Amino acid sequence: MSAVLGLYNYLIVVFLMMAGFYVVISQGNLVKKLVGLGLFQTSVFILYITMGNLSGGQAPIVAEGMTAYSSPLPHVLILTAIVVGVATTALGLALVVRIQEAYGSVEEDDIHAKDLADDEAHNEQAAGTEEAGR
Amino acid sequence: MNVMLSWLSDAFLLVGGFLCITGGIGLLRMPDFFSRVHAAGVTETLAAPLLLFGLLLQMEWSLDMVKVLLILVFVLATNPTATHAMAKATLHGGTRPWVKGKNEGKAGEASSNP
Amino acid sequence: MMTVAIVAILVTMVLALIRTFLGPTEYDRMLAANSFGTKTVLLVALGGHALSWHSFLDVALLYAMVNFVGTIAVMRFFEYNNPQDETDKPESAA
Amino acid sequence: MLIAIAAIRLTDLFAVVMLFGVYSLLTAALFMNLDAVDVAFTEAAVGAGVTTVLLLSGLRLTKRWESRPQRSPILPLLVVGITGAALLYAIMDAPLMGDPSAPVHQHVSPRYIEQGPIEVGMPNMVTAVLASYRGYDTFGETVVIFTAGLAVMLLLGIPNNPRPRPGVSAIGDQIVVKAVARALIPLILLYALYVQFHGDFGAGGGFQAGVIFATGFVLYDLVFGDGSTHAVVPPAWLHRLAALGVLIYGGVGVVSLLFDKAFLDYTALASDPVGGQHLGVLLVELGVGITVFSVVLSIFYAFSGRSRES
Repeated sequence: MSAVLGLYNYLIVVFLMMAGFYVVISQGNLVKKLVGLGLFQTSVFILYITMGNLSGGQAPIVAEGMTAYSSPLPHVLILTAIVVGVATTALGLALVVRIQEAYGSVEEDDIHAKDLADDEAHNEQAAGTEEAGR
Repeated sequence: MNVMLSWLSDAFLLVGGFLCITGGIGLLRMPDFFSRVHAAGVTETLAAPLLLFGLLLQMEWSLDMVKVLLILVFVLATNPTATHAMAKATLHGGTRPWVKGKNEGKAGEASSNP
Repeated sequence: MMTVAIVAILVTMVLALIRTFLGPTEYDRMLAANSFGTKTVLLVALGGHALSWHSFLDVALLYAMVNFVGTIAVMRFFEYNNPQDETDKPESAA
Repeated sequence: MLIAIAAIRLTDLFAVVMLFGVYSLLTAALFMNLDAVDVAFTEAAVGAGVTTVLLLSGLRLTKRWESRPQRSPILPLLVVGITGAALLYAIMDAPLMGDPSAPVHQHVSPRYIEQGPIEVGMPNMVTAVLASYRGYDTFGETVVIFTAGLAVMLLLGIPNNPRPRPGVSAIGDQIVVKAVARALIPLILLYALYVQFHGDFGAGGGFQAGVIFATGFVLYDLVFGDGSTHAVVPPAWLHRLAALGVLIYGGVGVVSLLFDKAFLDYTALASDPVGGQHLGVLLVELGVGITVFSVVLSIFYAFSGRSRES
């Protein structure tokens, strides 16, 4: 029983991670993929913080009469990771906005179809110029 | 004196918790948006100070009490503002309050929702 | 009594969450999300005292601010979409 | 967990983003419960505040409704299922939560906990580790944030005179909101400064303070209309500020080099080591705060200043 309780947080982590993973690989919408990445990211955060936790411990800020503290190292790593995460999310979003402007869509299928059409048009054009050259 | 304080605090917490749940049920059960605004906004505005006062009475005198008061000010300032703005925006957006007997509100709600 | 209050807040949070999921209109979702945020502030304030967390009040104060900013942002960006909705809707229905 | 499922199912991206904000708040509460005050602080400010605002403003530039995927979800589900099963198998061996003999608590952590308050002289170990022991890491992170801001600038750019947006905003011109916001914004900024300089003693520090400070200005821009913040903080300044923050951080390192100490060894900054550490951490946190603030705000400018072209 205690094993189940002790691993409960890890279960949450696995679930969230898989949910984020599923969104990233199955959904066609790029904005939603970003949200999925966010889910995945948060699950990693929770994993680190869970590992750093100490039963009977205290937040790692020195207080009178306390000897047991949670490990500060994972906290530091995650703290910076969160802020870096928002910066990278913003970068991804900027890319999505540019894609929307270039293709008029943020759905993966539409973009792919458009790319294929462009390629075909380009090939035909190339073939056409070759013919003309001959 | 202390017994008085703890009784008072308990009473505050109890009433606050009750109001909280009332608001939650109202939020879930009310028929349309405008009545839900009442459920969420009005009860919350009373429940939050009650709960925080209950907390305040249990705490020892320190800087933390000032912080609780700050939270109180913040919740009291932002919550009614946010609900007011939301209600106004909804009205502006074309949704009309649901009136008993008429079906207009439902239609308005349906049209603003795809 | 603290426990009772905390349980009450938790129940309310669940109710608000259900409304956020169901919410027939966007406004309902906004309202429920805002209400959920306020409840989180109260939960952190009360729960932090009960479990004697460190500097929980700072966090609660921050939540209160962020909640307001988030609500305002949601409203700010909401009706911008309306002119496009007409063009977007048929696509999504198709 | 439930929120995650709902976020997958809903096609209205607007609602998805809102749910993501709520989810973020919940995660922060979970972090609180796991004794990670600083992390909860950051997550609340960043996840619930800034990410929501950015995603919403990005959403305004793209489409709101998602089209239903045509492909069958079976293959992704299968992949996810297999990966999940592997992970589940892996966590069986993971140390139980809160177990003192877990590897995390064995190597450097005890040293940080025992020696940190003595060597660096500040109660908040997270700040001590962040700015002093792991100063290199944090410097790297700051540069990453700076670079990300730069990349967004390159991709989108900040228009100098943003055109008024088409369509009506839901808040429009509400006097009540404006009045309340006018009263609250100074409070937010003051609180950000408190977080910045109180980071040595309690939860807080440069990262959080920068984000909160930026949030105050974002609120101003949201309430008082497009580009009104440009008059307060001109976009041209932001680039310089972001660079200035990184320069402060690097400058502290160079100064310590000049005193024949290692890069970012703050003991060089004052006659007694603890005082030097204090000064160094303060300066470094200030640099981080300035960079984060200006990057977040300029990213917001970049998104909000752009109008949809279609």
